[in-house]
Formats: sequence, structure tokens, C-alpha cells
Amino acid sequence: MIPLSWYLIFSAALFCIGLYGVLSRKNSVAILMGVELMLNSCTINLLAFWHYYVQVRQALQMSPLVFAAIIFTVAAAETAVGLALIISAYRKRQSIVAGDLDELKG
Amino acid sequence: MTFWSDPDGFLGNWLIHLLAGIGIPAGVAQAIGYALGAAILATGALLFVLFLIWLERKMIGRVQDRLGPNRLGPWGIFQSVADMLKIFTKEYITPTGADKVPYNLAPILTVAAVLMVWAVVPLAVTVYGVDLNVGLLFIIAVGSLGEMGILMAGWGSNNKYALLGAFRAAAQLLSYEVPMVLSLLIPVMLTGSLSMNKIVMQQDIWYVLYAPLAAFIFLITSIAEVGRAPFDLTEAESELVAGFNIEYSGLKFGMFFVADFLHSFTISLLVAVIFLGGWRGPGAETYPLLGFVYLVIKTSLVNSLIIIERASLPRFRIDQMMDFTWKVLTPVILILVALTALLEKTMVMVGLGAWLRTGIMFIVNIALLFIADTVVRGHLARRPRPDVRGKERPVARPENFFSQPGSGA
Amino acid sequence: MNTQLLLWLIPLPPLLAFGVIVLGANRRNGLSTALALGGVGLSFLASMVVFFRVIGIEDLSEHPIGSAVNWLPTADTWLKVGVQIDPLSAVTLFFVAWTILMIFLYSVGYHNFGQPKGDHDVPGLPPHGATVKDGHGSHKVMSIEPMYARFFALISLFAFAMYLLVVSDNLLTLFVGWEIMGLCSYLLIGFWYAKDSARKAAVKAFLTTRVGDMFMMIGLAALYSITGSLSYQDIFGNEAVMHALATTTSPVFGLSWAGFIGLLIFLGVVGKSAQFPLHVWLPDAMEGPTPVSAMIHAATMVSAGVYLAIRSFPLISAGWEQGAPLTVPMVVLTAVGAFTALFAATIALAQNDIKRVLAYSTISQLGYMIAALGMGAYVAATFHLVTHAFFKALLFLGSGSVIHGMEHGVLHTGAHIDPQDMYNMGGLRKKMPRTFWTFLIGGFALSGFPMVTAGFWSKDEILSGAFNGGHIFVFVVLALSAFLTAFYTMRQITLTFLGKPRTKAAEHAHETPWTMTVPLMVLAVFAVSAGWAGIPEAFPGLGGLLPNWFEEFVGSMLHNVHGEVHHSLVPLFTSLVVALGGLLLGWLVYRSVDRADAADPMAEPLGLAFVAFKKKYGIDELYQLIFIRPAEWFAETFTYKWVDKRLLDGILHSIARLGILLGGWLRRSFDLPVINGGGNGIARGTRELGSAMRGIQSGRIQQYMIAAIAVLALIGLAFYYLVFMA
Amino acid sequence: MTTLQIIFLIIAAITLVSACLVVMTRKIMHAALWLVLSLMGVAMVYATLQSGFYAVVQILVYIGAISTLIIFAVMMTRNVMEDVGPQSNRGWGLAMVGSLILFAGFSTVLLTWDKVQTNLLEIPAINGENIQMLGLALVDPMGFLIPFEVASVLLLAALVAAIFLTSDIKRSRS
Amino acid sequence: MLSNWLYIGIFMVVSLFLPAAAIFIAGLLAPKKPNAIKNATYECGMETVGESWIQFKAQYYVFALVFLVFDIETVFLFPWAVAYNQMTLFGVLEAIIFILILLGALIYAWRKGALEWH
Repeated sequence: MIPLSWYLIFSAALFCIGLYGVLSRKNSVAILMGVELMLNSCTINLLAFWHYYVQVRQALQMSPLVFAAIIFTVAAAETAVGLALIISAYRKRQSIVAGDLDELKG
Repeated sequence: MTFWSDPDGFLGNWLIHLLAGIGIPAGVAQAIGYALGAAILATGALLFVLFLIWLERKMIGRVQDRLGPNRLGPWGIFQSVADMLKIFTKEYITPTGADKVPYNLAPILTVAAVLMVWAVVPLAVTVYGVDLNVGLLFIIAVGSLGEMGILMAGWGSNNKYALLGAFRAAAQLLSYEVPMVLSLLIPVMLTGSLSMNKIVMQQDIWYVLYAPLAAFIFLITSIAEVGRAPFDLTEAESELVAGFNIEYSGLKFGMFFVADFLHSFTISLLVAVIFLGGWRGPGAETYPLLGFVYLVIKTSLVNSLIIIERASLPRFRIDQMMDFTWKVLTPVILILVALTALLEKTMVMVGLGAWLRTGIMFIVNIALLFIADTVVRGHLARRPRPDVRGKERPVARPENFFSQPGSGA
Repeated sequence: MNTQLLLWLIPLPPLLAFGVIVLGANRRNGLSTALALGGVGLSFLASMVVFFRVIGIEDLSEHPIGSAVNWLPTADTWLKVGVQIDPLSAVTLFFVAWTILMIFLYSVGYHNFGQPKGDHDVPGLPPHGATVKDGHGSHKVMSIEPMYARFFALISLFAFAMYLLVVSDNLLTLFVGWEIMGLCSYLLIGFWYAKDSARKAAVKAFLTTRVGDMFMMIGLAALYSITGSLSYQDIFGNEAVMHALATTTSPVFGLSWAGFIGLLIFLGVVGKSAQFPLHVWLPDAMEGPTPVSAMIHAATMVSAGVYLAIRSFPLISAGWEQGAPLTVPMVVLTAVGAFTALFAATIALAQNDIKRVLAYSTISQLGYMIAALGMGAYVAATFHLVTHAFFKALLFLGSGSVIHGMEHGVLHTGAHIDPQDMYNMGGLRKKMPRTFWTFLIGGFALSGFPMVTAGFWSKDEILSGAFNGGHIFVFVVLALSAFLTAFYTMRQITLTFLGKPRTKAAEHAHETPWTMTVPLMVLAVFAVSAGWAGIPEAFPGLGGLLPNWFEEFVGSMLHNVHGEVHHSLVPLFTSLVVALGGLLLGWLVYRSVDRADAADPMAEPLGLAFVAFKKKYGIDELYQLIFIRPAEWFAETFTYKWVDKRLLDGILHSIARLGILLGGWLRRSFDLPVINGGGNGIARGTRELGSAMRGIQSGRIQQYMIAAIAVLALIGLAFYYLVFMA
Repeated sequence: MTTLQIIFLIIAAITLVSACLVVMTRKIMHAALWLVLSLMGVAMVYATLQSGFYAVVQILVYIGAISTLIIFAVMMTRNVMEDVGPQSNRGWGLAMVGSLILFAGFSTVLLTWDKVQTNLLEIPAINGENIQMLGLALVDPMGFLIPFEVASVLLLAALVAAIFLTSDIKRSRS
Repeated sequence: MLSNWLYIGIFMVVSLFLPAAAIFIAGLLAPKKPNAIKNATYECGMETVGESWIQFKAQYYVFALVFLVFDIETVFLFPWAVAYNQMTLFGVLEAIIFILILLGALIYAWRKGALEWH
């Protein structure tokens, strides 16, 4: 069967790819896509460890599942509000290039 | 285990033994068996569409006081075969500047999304693809794949109308998915499982008797998911030329139609399975094929209901359609779910019998239906119909619509 | 419904009302009124049911009713949220429920519900009045508050926070309610945000209380890290834990951990209920609408502070037995309380704003309670908390009613005078009889009018507690401030109601609507009768008539302190004398004031002291001088002018000047290109240094994230090598 | 190398490749479509973890709702983002190095740590993903009642915020 | 358990393969005579104006937004519904509170006019 470490490495890779997307993309929407990838990798880790725990302890364990559901919720909220922010920023300054949104420039 | 008692397992074992006989390991044989089963099921479903098309044309013809197809074969039954052969030899016209990959992937995805539903639907007591413990959610989920297909089609074919049609279709599917999912909560509550088989097994009393309103809403919303009349805004020839599939031709275009007909049959199948007791019926446990017959009968009834409704109802306007799902169906189904949960629990605690509970819930559903009906009518009577003709609504503008009041579609 | 469930449900209705009003019903004044009143009414009913269920129960303090659910999984324990009712929270719940309900009812009238919209009212300013036309011409009337619905939403949230705080069974939930109240007080004091003073007052209140809350949070953290729980029962109800806390010494001043944590929590109390160092925010909080003032001062916030102090009494008094010398924290409490009582009372002597007088009197009364608590008079402090809540709410609402009437007069005459200045009033007794009588009752209760009023009994208990505890000095101080209290109360009543009207506005003032006067009457009833619950046994004459229910009920809270309190007559006579004397003197002095611009009769007998009182001892100015100025100075002068302009620029300039000198010297010795090159090079170097420094602040989120990730990776690496390799 | 491992490797390869394409491709619309594919792969990975419920929910929520939302947003904003020219900012090299280093660190830890080398066997369904127990835990006061209720409040808040942010669009149009 | 998903995977492959094969075969059978006019974008016979990937209204976005919120709720409501029979009345009441908050969200969107199709 599949070793736990495979799942973890897989999710680490997904995380790093998403991170690269977040750090390097110009388009804010693309940045959000990167964030989605990162969140997915977190969920993979949760479920993998859940499986490991159940296999070792031979007992029910609900917290990781509930946590995964919460991650889904948070991802949804984050996407909704993030995209809404992007759209209103687009309205105000006709640009969704993350680099252009530097009001806080010192 | 004879063929009559368990055809599925019978054939399966026979196949596996056969393969094992020619020296193929059991696991691979299992996989091959799965593949064959899937192929048979899917191909059967696809070929069944031919009959469906014929049936639909015939019925609509009768409704409209025509004969319908009547030349080819007895009652013109081979008409659609001929159509199929014709469409097979049609040329593919790929518009210039199309986005190739999505453009070609879209019809395949659309058909596949419908086909995959069949993987979890129990056709008889032992005849089913797989008894998934989350079957119901699986059915809802693959629906969203079809929506992806539509978006791809609209995007891929480099065309304004296609794009607008696709996004209208997507908005419509999204909006109608909400009440559909919520209406499925009630069967799940009563069954205590998401597996389709358990849902069928549980229906000593058909759920349509227990929750007629939920069944009704599920039927309506599924029709909307298919995009049939009166919800066929997506290929409203008068407004958007032919919807998202305008740029398709040949069998790619045909695939969208296959998906359409198959989908409409699939939803009638789902209604039959979830609310009409599936294959349940006298003697169905012992003779699975009998159960299969029952299922087919129920399904065809629902399907012909859909066809007649298609033939008889006019088309919604898009704003009416959106208002209908968001402001009527969704609140009603939310209230119904809450009400059902509360009443059922209390009635069980009181200790009423199953039939008594069913009767009470039936009355409650009908009452809620009439209350909603009167409320909506009163509201419509009070509110003057919005004038949508006055607005200048060009179909497509290259510029930015924020600076363009009243543009967009 | 069983009591646990009821307890859970008590705080919820106001929260729901808040949510619904904010989400749906803003702009709908009638609806939001109904929601807010309905919500708080439900809570009120639930509280009453709970109260009357629990008062009968024996050993409620040992086995309080309540339940808790898991909230946050910490490493091995759960942080729990829970509810609990014990004698202390029961009595608190009682007066909180009553006062909050009355204040809600009152605010309906106060914000002129049902009146027309103002002519030129803007959100953020008090209503200016509207002109209505009827049979005989057009005249000005009060206009409805522009942000009416918002007010009810906020005050509902406030009520939710207070209920939560009272029914909570642990310090964490209490702290949550505490902070929500801080937020609400900020929002409500700054309710008329277009007024600059209101904005300043709101910020002041928020920041000042933060100072205390900070320490309180540290205290809670310490408590949790030591005991592993924050629930009252696990800590205060557990002898072993208390003993451990009392014996182990903390690193600070050799105090025991209990004492140290108690002091930290007490600092939070100091902030919240405005004790001496941090009292400055409370008088300014008068900028808010009057129901808010009543809410903050009487019903909720300051009471919450004292409630917490009483709650944490086991910590503060850890290792103390009845009759033994006070522990250090108790001494601190006593000193702070007694000083605050006297100090605030003296300031109250010289204020002309009717609400400010009450504000300072509140501070001094709170000082009373704190001092009583410090001397171990647990029951007396609780008792005074209850009675004071009733009559102080009554006084605030009464003053609000007076101001409301005055505003009516001001609108009618159109004269631009301050409707809150007592010197502009006078003779309102005839104009607003209901307000007058209720205010009189409240005033007498505050000044402890013998036998009948509630204030007398509670104050008498505190005084006797001080005397019998043998703290004669404290006793004298408290007695003196009691005298002052009676004096300025009478001054207020005389200036406001008695005599003749001193301005046209006062002549045209008239009685306020029933929504405002009914609460006054209800509260007046309590202001008298609340005292009868706690008449001491040993009291001559009246003693035995009513059982001292309060003493037994609340007294049972004290697990470790049980001692026989012998009663002597000295404090009794003292309180009689100071109360009556103060009242009489106040009336004698101030009845003669007849003009609005008359000088205060006490001005020249007191002389400089009076000026000090009037200037509030210049505490605000002092703080301005000590804290705010230095901060501004540091930011402006030191950082900007010196470091930035002089030091850094100086360095750069000197480098440049050096370059120029060098250039001059080189020009004489070498040829021009070198010079130019050198000078420009240096100058460019300087400029590029600056721009490079500036480049860090790019405002680009992604670059910040890259930096964060780099640091994270480094830390992770270090962690890995330190933990896994080791 | 069992069949399951091979299947897993295939899925992982598909997922990671499409994820790379999500963050690298020029056309933002293609990025969205690749995102759909990689989310699909993640759903399959859930399935191999015997967490069918979340596999399905992943398709339902991420592909059905979130990706659609993202595609809509792309469509709304696409005229300012021309698909020609570099789609990554100046610091992309640094980002690449940083995430590669991070990945190297992760994988070294995971490969050298023997605790995580255990095989995940097939767990019995009774202990497995028991949706019924999940539902009971969600409404159990000593379980996850508060997260359950707070989630709905969070969604309400998100809806309010997003609608508020987008509402001014309609105001500016009408 | 896992074999179920194996079957699902195979079924997915098959159901993707069949239409693809059909289209491919049809492509072999069909004639191929493309020309510019034929391949031009269809616009009722007119020349197309501007690029086709046009802006469209925020309305679509808002509908997708509300749908997203409701979709997440299913993640919580379906396990609840599955556990319904084992549940006490209290659990049912909590879920009803949940549903009411959901209804509140719907009503808010309604009152904000987010559900109007302009």
C-alpha cells in the first residue's frame, strides 16, 4: 500500500507550487488560484494523518474530518471575499495587477 | 445463484472464472470485469438515447396534433438511427481562433458527466454499478462537471453568443442546483444514508408520499438542470442564436444533444429511484429483472411527464427564471427541510406509526405548497411586471462595461 | 425548562436583536425598537425566573447550578465556555436585569421615538428639533434621533455582553463579555461622532480602560498557566488550589501568586470601574447619550468592574482570616478605594454639569465598594453594589429627564444656553413633578437618608465594617466622603428643582413622556426597598423585623472567611449625622442662589481648594503633561527633528561638506575631473543609500511574503537541526 | 510496487503537472481550467485515502463552485489582463528559489523521518469515514457544536462582505 | 471500499472514452473541406465586431457567490441529515438554527438586491 510519506511529499510539492504561484503571479486572480492549491495541500495532510491515526489506534477520530470541513468553509469565504475585493479594486483603478496595488508604499 | 436470482453476480463470476481459466490473475480479471460492466452500461445508455429521441419526437408530434416521424420502419422507429448515420458523416467546422483543447473537450465532458451518474444508480436489487456510500453526493458532484463542459464550450468556440449562452447556462445551473441539493436532504434524513441502494431499500413507503413538495421541487430543478423547456434559456434561438453550442457541428454538436436527451432520461430515473421507490414492487426482490421492469415503467412515466410538460409550457424570461429559483424555490425548500426535521423528530418521539407520519407530512407539504402559491400570487398581483423591453441591451460590447451603463446581456 | 438551559438562553436574545437590527432592520425605527425591547424583555423574564428559582436553594454557593461545553482544544485541556449561577451572580443578575430593562424603555422616549424627522438633523449629531405646523402656526418640537436604530443595535450588544459576563462560569468568558462591553462603550460614547468632544471622549475611554485590561489579561494568563483552568469552581471553589496559590510566592515583591494575580486583575477593575489613577475617562463619557451614561455607570460597566473585584476576592484575600491584619493586596484595595471615594466626592462639590456631578459621585461610591472589599466587608460591598446600581441608575435617568425637559424649553425659547448646567435650572419641581420626586428619592438614597432609603443600609454596613474591623482612619475618610456626598447631592437637588426658575428655558421646561418617567418610578421603588433585604440583625429597633436575607445568601459565598461581626452604635450615629447634616447644610447653602450667573456660594469660604475641585485637581492636565505630551514630543521632536533631521541628515551633510572641502583642496592640487568625480560620487552614494533604504517599503504584498517565507524557512531549518538532530 | 501505488503515482503526476501549469501558463483562462484538473486529481487522492465523502465534496465545492467563481472573475476582469507578455512579476526568480528550498527542506525531513514511512493499509469501514458519526459529532455540545454554528456565521459574514463589495458595481451601473 | 472507487475510476475513463471514440470515428468518416468563410465566427451572417471574449455583468458573479455559500452548507447539512435518526431533538434544533442563519443570508442578499436580474 501507499506510504504516508508519499502523501506528505505530494502535499508539500502542491504547497510549494501554490506558494510559487502566490509569490510570482502578476494577476491577483492567479494569486488566489495559488492560495487554493495551498489550502488543498493542507487538507491532504489532514486526511492522510487522519487515516494514519485511525489505522494505528483502531478507533474513530472525527476532529480531522471536522477540521477539513472548516478548511473548505474558510476557503470558500476567502475566495468569495478575495474575488469581491479584486473586482472592486478593478473597478476603482482598472487594474488587478497585484504589484500595482501598492498604496502602502513608503 | 442462478441467472434469474442474481444476473449481475452470475455473469461476473462466469466472466472471472473464464478469464482465470486462461490464466489471468484475479485482480486483473476483476478490473477487466469492471471495465466491461462499465462499458456495457455506458454503451447501453448511449444507444438507448436513439429510442428516447424517437419517443420524444413522437409524443411531441401527438401533442401538437402531428404524426411525428412515421416513414422509416414501423412508426418511424428507425428515424433517429438514420439521423445518427447522417450526423456521423457531417463535417466538423472548427471556427477560426477557437481555443482547440477546451473546444474539443467540451462535448466529451458533457456526455461523460451524464454517463457517470449511471455508475451508482441501482437498476435492480442486485444489478447496479457500485454501491457507493456517498452515491447521492456523487450524483450532484458529477453534475458540476457538466457545467464545466458548458463553460469550456462557450469559451472555446470563439464567439460572443456562445460565450453569453454558456455563462447564462452556468448561472442557471448554479442557481437551480441550490434547491435541488436541499430537496435531496429529506430522503437522506429519512434513510440515514447517502447510498442509493439504501435509499431504495428504505422506501417501504415511497418518499413521494412522504414529501411530495420535495419531490416536485426536485423534478422542477432537475428539468432546469437539463435546460429543457420551460427553462431552455440556454438555447433560446430567439435571443442567443443557439446557446453555447452554436459553433459546433457534426457529431460534436450531436454529442450535446445526446447528453441532453440522456440527461433528461437520467433525471427521470433519479426521480424514480429517490422518490418513487426505484425497482421496488411485488416480487422484485426474488426476480431482479422484474424489478428492472418496474424501474423502467416508473422512469418512462416520469420521462413522458417531462416531455408533455416541455410540449405544453412557454419559456421563462431569464429574470423570471432567476427570481423563481432564488425567491420561491429556495426559501420554500429551506422552510420545508426545517419543518420536516422538527415534525418527524417530534412525531417519532410521540411514537406515531409510519403511515400516520406519512399522512401528516403529506398534508403539511400540500399546505406549504398552497401557502407559497398564494403568497407568490399575491406578490405578483401587487407588483407591476417590470418592463424589460425599454432597456437598450446590446448583446456584446468589446469595451469595459462598467463605463457603459446598460451594456452587457 | 430546566435552569441550566435557561442560563444558556439568558444572554442570547439581545445578541439576536443586535444581529437582526444590523443586518435587516436598520432604517426601520419601530421594528428595531420592538426587536431590542423584545430581546431584552426575554432576557429579563429568564433572569427573573432563574433568580426566584435559585434564592430558595440551600448551599447554592457550594454547588452552583451551571454547565459548560468545550470551546477550544488546547494542548491537553479544553478551554470551556459555560454558565453558572451562584448567590453573587444571582443578585447581580437581579439588578442588572431590572436596570437594563428600565434603561431600554427609557431610551425609547429619550430618543424621541414617534417624533417627526428633524429639519436639518445629520447622523452623528444630536437631533436639533423639527418644526411642525398645526392649528396655531408652526412651532419647534423635539425630533427623532437620526441613528435611532443603530443606537438600539449597539445597546442591545451591550446588554448581551453584560448578561454574558454575569452568567459566565469562568474568567475567560467573563473577559470576552468585558471586552465586548469596552467596544460598545467606545461606540456609544462616541455615538454622536460628529462632535469632536465625543470622539475624543470615546478614544480616551477606550485607551484608558485598555491600560487596565492589559494587566488583567496578564493576570488571567498567569492564572491559567498555573492552575490550568479559568473556571470559578475549579479555582475559587477548590481549597487545594487556593491554598497552593496562597502559599507559593511569585517573583514580584515577594507576593503570593494569589495576591499577585489578584492585584493584576484588580488593575483591570481599576480601569473598568474608574478608580483613582484611571478614573479620568468616566466624566468625559458623559458625552454619550444619557441612557448610555446610565448603562455605563450604573447598570453595566462599572458594576462589572466591581463584580469582578468581588469575584476575585478569594484571590485578593488569600491567606487572610477574619480579624487578622490585612494582606498587602487588601491594603492596596482599601487605600485606593478610600482615597478615590474622598477625592471624587470633593471634585463633585464644584461641578455645575448635572451629569458630571453624578459621574464623580459614581466614582466615589465605587471607591466605597472597593474600600469595603479591601477591608474584607465582602457582603457590604456586594450590598452597596446592588443598591447603588438602582439609585444611581435612577439618578442618571432622572438627570437625563431633566435635561430632556430643559432641551424642550431651550427649543421653545430658542435661547442658546447649556441645558445641562444646573445654574440654568431651578424651580423644576413644579414643571416636572414626577421627575422631581423620583430624583429626590434617588438623591436621598445616594446620600444615605436614614432608615427609609437603601443607600443608608448599605453605607451603614460599610462604615460599621470599617469601624468594627478597627480601621479607624479609613472609617473617618469614608465618613467624611459620606458627608460630602450628602452635601453635593442636596446642592444638586436644590439648584435643579427648588427655588425659582433662573432662565426662560427652565420656565418652559415640562414633564417628559411616560416611557421616561415610568422607569424612574420603578427604579425609585427599588431605591427604597432594596435596602430592606439587608438590615443587620444587631441593628437597634428595626434589627429583627426583617431577616437579614442578603447577609446569609451572599455571605455563604465566602468559604474561608467566617467571623462574628459585633455591632456598635458609633458607625450608626456617624452615618445618621453625616447624612442629615450634609443634606441640611447643602440646602441651607444653596437655596439662596437666584441668578444663573451667580458665583458658587462655596467659592470664597473654600478659596483655593474650591478652584482645585473645580479643576478636578488638574489630573487631566497632569496626564496630558506626563504621558501624552512626552509621547508627542518623542515622536515629533526627538525622532523627527533630532534623530532624523539633525543626526542622520547631519551625517550626510557632513559627508557632503567633507566632500566639498576635499573637492576644494583637490581643485587646488589636482585637476577638475577627479574633483567632480569624487564629489558626485559621494553625493550619488548618499542618494542611492537613501533610495535603497526606501526601496524596502515597496508596499507590494508579494515581496513582503517572500521575506516572510525566507525567515520562516530559516527558522524551520534551525528548528530542525536543533530538535531532530539533537 | 502495487497497483494502488501505480495509480497513486499517476494521479499525483497529473495533479502536480497541472498545478505547475496553473502557476506558469500565460492564458489566465487556461490556468483556471488547469486548476480544475488539479483539483480533480486532489479529489482522487482523497478517494485513495478512503475519504470518499471529501472526495465528492471536493468536486462539489471546489470544481462546482469555487472554480466557477474564479472563471467568472477572470471573465469580468480579463480586458485589463492581456494574455501576452510575462505573467509573473520581477521577483519570480526569488520566489522560485524560495519555494524550491522549502520543498527541499520538506522532502528531506519527510524522507529521513522514519515515523512517516509506514504504509497506509485499508481501514475497516466501521472506523473509517463514518458520515453518521461525523454528523453526530457536529451537533454534539461536547463535540464540535460551536464550530458547526460558527461556520454558518462565518459564511453569512463572507456573503455580507462580498455582496457589499460588489454592490457598488450595480449602483454605478444603474 | 477502495474497489468501489476503482470501479468509479474505470467508469469515468470509459465514459470519457466512448464519446471521444465516437467523435474520432465520425471525424474519420466526415469530409474535410475547410475554408475561411465556413470557419468564420457565426454571427447571423454578419462580420464579427471586436474580439469575442467580452466583458459581462457582475450579476453572474453575485449569483455564483450566493451559490457558493449555499454549496458549502451542504458539506455540513448532509452529514447532519445522515445522522438525523440517531439525533436528539436538541441536535435537530441546532441544525434548524443553522438553516435559519442560512435563510438570513438569503434574505440579506435579497434585500440588497443581489438577486435581481438587471
